[in-house]
Amino acid sequence: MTRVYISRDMASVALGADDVARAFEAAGCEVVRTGSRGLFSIEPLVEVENEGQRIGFGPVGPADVATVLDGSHKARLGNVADLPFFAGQQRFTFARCGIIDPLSLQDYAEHDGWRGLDAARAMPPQAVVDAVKASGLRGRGGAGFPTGVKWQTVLEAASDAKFIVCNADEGDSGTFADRMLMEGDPFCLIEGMAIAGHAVGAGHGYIYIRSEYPFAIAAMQEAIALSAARIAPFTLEVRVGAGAYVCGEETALLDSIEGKRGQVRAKPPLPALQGLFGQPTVINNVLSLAAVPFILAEGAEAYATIGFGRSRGTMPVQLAGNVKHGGLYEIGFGITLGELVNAIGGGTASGRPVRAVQVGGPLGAYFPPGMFDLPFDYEAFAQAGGLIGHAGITVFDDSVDMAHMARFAMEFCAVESCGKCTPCRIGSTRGVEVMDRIIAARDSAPAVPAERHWEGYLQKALHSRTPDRIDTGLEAQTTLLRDLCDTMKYGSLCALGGFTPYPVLSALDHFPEDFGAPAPIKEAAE
Amino acid sequence: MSYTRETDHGTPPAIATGKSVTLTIDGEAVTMPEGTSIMRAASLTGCSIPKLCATDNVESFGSCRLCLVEVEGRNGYPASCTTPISEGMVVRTQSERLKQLRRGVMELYISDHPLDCLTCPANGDCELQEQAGAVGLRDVRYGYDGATNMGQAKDQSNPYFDFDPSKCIVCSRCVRACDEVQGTFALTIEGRGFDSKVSPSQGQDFLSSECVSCGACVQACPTATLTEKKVVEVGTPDRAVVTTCAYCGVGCTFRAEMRGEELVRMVPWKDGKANRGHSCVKGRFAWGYAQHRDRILHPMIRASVDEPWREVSWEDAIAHTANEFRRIQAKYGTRSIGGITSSRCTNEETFLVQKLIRQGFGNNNVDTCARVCHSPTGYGLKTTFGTSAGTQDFDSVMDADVILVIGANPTDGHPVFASRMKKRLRQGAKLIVIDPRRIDLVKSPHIEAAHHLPLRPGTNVAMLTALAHVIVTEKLYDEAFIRDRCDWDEFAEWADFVSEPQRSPEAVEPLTGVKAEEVRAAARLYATGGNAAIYYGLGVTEHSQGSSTVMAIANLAMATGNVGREGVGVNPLRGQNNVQGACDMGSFPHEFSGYRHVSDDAVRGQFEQAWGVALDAEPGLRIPNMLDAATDGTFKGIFIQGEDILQSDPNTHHVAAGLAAMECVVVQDLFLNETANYAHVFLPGSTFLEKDGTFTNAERRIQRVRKVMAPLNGYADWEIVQLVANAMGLNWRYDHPSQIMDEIAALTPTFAGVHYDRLEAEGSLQWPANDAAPDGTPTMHIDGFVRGKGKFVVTDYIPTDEKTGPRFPLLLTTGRILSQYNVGAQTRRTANEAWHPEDRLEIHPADAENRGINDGDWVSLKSRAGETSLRALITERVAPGVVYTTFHHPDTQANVITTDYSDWATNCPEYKVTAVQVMRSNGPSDWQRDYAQQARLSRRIAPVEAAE
Amino acid sequence: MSDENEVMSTEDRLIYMANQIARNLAALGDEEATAMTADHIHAFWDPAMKRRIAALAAARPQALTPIAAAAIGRVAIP
Amino acid sequence: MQQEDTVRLIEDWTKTHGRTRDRLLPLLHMLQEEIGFIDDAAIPAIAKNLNLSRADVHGVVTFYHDFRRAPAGRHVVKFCRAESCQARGAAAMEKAAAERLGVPMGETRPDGQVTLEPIYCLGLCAIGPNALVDGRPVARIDTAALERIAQEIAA
Repeated sequence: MTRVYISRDMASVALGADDVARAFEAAGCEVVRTGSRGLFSIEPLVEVENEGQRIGFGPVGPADVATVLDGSHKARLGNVADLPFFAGQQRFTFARCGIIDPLSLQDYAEHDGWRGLDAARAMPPQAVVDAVKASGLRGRGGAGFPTGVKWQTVLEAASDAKFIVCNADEGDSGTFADRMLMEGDPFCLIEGMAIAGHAVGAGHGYIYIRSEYPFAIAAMQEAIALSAARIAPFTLEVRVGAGAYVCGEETALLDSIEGKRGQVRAKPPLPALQGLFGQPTVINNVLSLAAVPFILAEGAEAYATIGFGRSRGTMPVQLAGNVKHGGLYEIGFGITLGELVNAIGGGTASGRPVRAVQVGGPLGAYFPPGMFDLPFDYEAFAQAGGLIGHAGITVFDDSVDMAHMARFAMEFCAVESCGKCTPCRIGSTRGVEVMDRIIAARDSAPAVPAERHWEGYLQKALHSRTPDRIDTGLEAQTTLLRDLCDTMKYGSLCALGGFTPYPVLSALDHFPEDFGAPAPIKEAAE
Repeated sequence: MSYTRETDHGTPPAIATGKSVTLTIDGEAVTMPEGTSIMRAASLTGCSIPKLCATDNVESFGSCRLCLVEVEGRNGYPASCTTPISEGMVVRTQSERLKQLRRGVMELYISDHPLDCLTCPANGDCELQEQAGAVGLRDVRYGYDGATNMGQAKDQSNPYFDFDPSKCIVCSRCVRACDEVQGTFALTIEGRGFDSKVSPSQGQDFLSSECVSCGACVQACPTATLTEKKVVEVGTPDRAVVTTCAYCGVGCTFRAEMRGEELVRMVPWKDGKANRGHSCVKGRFAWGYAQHRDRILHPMIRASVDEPWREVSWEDAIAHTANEFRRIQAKYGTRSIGGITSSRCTNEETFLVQKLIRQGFGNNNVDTCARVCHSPTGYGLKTTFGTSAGTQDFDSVMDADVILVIGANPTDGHPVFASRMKKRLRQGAKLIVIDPRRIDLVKSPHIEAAHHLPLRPGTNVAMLTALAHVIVTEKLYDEAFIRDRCDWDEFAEWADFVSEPQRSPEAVEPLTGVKAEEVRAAARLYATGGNAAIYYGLGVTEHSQGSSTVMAIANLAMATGNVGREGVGVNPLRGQNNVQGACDMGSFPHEFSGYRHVSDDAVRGQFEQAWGVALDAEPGLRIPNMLDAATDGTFKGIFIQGEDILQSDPNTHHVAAGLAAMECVVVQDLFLNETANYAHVFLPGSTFLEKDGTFTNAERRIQRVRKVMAPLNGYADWEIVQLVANAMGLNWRYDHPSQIMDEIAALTPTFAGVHYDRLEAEGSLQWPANDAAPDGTPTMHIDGFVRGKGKFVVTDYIPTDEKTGPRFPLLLTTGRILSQYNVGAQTRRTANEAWHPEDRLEIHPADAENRGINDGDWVSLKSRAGETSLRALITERVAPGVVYTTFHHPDTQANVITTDYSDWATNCPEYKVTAVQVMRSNGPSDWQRDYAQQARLSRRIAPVEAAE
Repeated sequence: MSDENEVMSTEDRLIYMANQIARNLAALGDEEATAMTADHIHAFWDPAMKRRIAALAAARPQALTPIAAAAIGRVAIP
Repeated sequence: MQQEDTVRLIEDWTKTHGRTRDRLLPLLHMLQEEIGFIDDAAIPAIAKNLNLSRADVHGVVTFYHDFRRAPAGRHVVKFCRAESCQARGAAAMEKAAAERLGVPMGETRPDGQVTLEPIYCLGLCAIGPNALVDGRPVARIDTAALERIAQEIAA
């Protein structure tokens, strides 16, 4: 019987992988459902096993069974791992993804699974924490805080009840690495969490997954049930979000697990000291925890040698949006933005020129191609007024209206604001309104009203309300937009309100022409 | 004490660790306790950081973002409310940059806020307005045509305050106050983001929500969103007087805020050590009775109770009273008259009434309403510990690990203290409830008792002895404590007694109806769970075994070493505002102030010397004995100050017969109460707002009552008693209550250090306050019991003679409800009627079904003492076989049902156990109709003649 | 109104009270219970009540329990 | 479903899954799964079983966009509006979807046949515009794909 491998990843299914799998089953093949290899332009991908070799075909439709099986299909890719997209990667975390049956304990064990956990359990907790520290692993959720330092704090906190919480509330547009890992290699995350539990003395863990990821939820739940005995006495459960982006913020996530409104807590106290249910808690992103088995199995050194500056190890970069070869690309830090977008991503899917890329999700900055020589590195991005975040890169072609994207950033913040702090709660809504005025003024240019002075003290402001009192001109509104962004950036309680100014201001700074400004200032970057 | 508004330091004090931290704030070196927020540290240093969401009675929240500061070496601008100080920190609270950020935030606030300051009820008293000025907001550049949350409908459902969501800034202070301070969790934020709104329960109006109208949210609100109706109606206050609430035994301190001569609102005072800035629906809002049109403002007399009242001058009324008492004594003997002091009046007034009786009447026929509530506490704790009072202050509960509540319903009876208790329970303390009813503490949002022992009414002693049985037989007692602090032989004798097999949980299970295993678990928790504190109420005392129960409680505390430090003890929750004080002041017929027996020659000698008369060495009559003597014809006259014995005392028929048999009943009260229906002289009383004095709360805390307004009736109560005394030939010359307190201090060792100037300086003092304890005594029996060795008393379970049987198969127990107070004379004359317009009979669904009773049906409630009718409330709060009602409404007259059984030692009535039958009925009973008719006739006041 | 016979007369009540005190103290043993019952009546009863219970003890000895009767015998009657 | 049935459902669920506060979201998910929405009338029973106030539960239900307070249409289309899908033309497709399905974004069609809702990212960001159609992921939505979805919903 011919064995074929077809992804069960949600993206693959969205592209029709289930129908393809059914067709191969109907043709009498043994179909093994794997995770996704991570290159969506070749999905649905079918790999046919032949004398220990896996020959890839893709994209493939249900009608293509015969030609695939006889090898005549025109989308024959050969050994998938040899494709340039894969050959250039350093797959530490995603080594098994797309290759194994994600819910086969046997597959997992045969592909180096559990080696990290076994190694960790043979060591005293402090040694495990030391290894994580030595690896240079930094939190992959966005802030880039050293994981080992966090673990040390929890290890040292005195309590009978400590928790490991995995933040799998991957809500950033342009990112899907967490989802892919949970669907494609769930035991890896489980192993990472069990190691964390051993390292800090926690007995129970939670994986908080957003409800928009039904496949990941199902995969994790099944994997937890299958591996319960292997990780015992450590125990795990999945908690499902309910449509709140802000719950990706770690303290809001903790409140959500506790059954509360997912509002952001003020820090301090740090979750490491008073986290879930007030107890010391390790809260890490999926990719941070999933990197841990490799570090323990291969040694901290193996991980730390890869990377750039203070950003050590690999980063699973996600290429998204209007990009030809979208997908997941795991690589050591230091690769430039331009290489990722153009060389690996192959430019836009539409074939039009790239105009902007947004890095790090809805709270990340927009960069023009003029800045494509930026190396992928936490510090370099911060310096350039952006952030790596969860390493999602969303590509836009030249049809994009950056004022519209700035408005959308504010709108998204308004939709997802938890409503706790004022800058985010009111500011995001005002931001949409200001952007509407800017767009209206831009589109009806050059109607900048005559110079008007808006003096007036509070007294005046508080006692009269005339709708047309404000200056709705471009200049005044742009100034107001900058002031609002300043208030939000420095005044907000968490990154949702605090980082929304990044996309807004970067759009304004790098694409002023979309905001009705007279002259582009692109040259500066070049 | 300053009467200005208290400074809000923004965040609560740090939890004491003993360590302190030195930092620099705006260039000044400051040392503060570790854990203090930057905001609080700055405020205490005198520099104020703008804030809106922070207020120091709830935890910091960090939402308004006005309080941002600069900290050297740190990125960004941390919120000063949520950032704790640290060693060497250098903080700047003011800079151009900070001003810019704060202005930016304020601009956003004002962009979603109505611009109607001039017509807003909070104008001049609004934190948003104040902070907008403070951050120098000049203009709102966002305009006013964007999205807003304005224009939402006002919720005016609560009788005392309005909710205007248009003015809400979503700071969550109300929500947090409801959660953290009150512990009701009635408020939430609905929705999220820009659409976030404060919502009572499920987006309902306040009245139909879970809100208990404690006022914490109104207090917390920084804008006009939650505003007292009275402020809207009268305007913002312009002066204030700090005083003590006249409702329950918690003794909350309030700031009475006035506009001219009109009381605008009562605001809980943060420095009040009993309430710590919290309040309940009664003290906060239900003070309207003080100006109610039912108040009688002129003295009245009549020859017979079937005549209408006739208004007379004060002179005539006083002279008439004195003449009548003298006439009766001349005719029937010195001991033929007596009096009742009021637990609602001040210590000074109470002291004067008992002095009038002992000095002026020449006998000891004085009693007080503590007779019917906590007299067993006095007896029981005096016998075991040596002091007739609770052992702790309220703060102590925050150190308790196990809280045992027996026969008390704090969330209804002592709501402000209950909120503290609930806070401690939410922090993790364990709770044991011993009560026939499933009171709210057993299970309410975020609170759940570890053990509820729903015992059959009347079996307290059996239950407590069973707990003792477990503690002794499982050797869970604290031998070191007992050997050190008690008499070991007495303990051994008691231990033998409780260890007898017939007292085990298993043996008494058929009596108490509580599973033995649950009793054992509760006993183990109490004995081994850390600091264990017992709180009890009238469900302990108002039994034929009230005194035994109190002693059984004391035994448990001693056996487990839970006396003499913070977090433990035996704590009676006193009913009325000054019931502790009334007892302290010598209101009982057998003792002088400070609980000293009248037969003690040395003590009596002191009083004789001070008062210049010979005093009676024999105890006087207790209230029920006075009434017995009256029906027998030997007791003919009584002076009753501020108590409505007809409604509050058991067996109404017996009370009525006693009163009817007297020749001169003098009632001094605010209203023509039920007892006044049998009175010949009515002397109008004054409210707590109209006089100076002191109240003593359940934690022995003596607190000042301050005159807020002139007495509407012309005199404060103490002045009236003085007039009566002088008309009877005494020569009293008090110009101010402070002089009365000086006399009390001089004659009462436990009060020796209590003087008004000290109370002004300290705010309050807890007795004993004397040379041995100059700062008063928050916790008693620290180094030894007042009586020397703690005394274990064998408490045998003697069942009450009140038994159920075929005629009266159910057990009635009585109690009260949050919104009403005692006989309801005050609260029924306020909008609190909205929550509890009538007394209802709680009955278990099974008992109701057997009788064909539906929820809301009229039912007759009948005991061997009497019968009344009321409407049924079907609920599983009561166990099958038990029914429950309140006694707040005179038209129900629940005490028509209660019997004349009483505590063996103190005659405290057995309110809590009456065998009854319940049947469907068509409405009020004949007796209720007759009584209503009679009351109407009795309350007639003859029109004043035109010529005058 | 219910049956008035069920409300005790003053005399019955005094006897009931004396017996009730004695009954609650009985667990202490006869001697101590007698002494404490006597103390109790001495300390808390008004002179008229004391006189009346003494008279009742003579008139209706069978109505009192042995401890109550013995105690009343020890109370000084004013 | 009758009110008593809902109450029994809640009681049974809490019996097996626990009554601590942190069970609130799982319980709400279960109810929405079973009944299709979170009925205001069910909130007192939820509060009672988890020892919360009604306000607590109401605050949570209204915070999370997943929880419906009224039943949805027979079919639910959740259309992604996030940046990556926008970069691939989602805005135009969203408009087309609203027109073709005859229901504005965020609403249920008067005949109750379909609800069109926004969703922000399904993690299928290189193959947008994306949607969940009755829980099934659909990628690379174009006019033809919309037509297939419309046919499916009409059935």
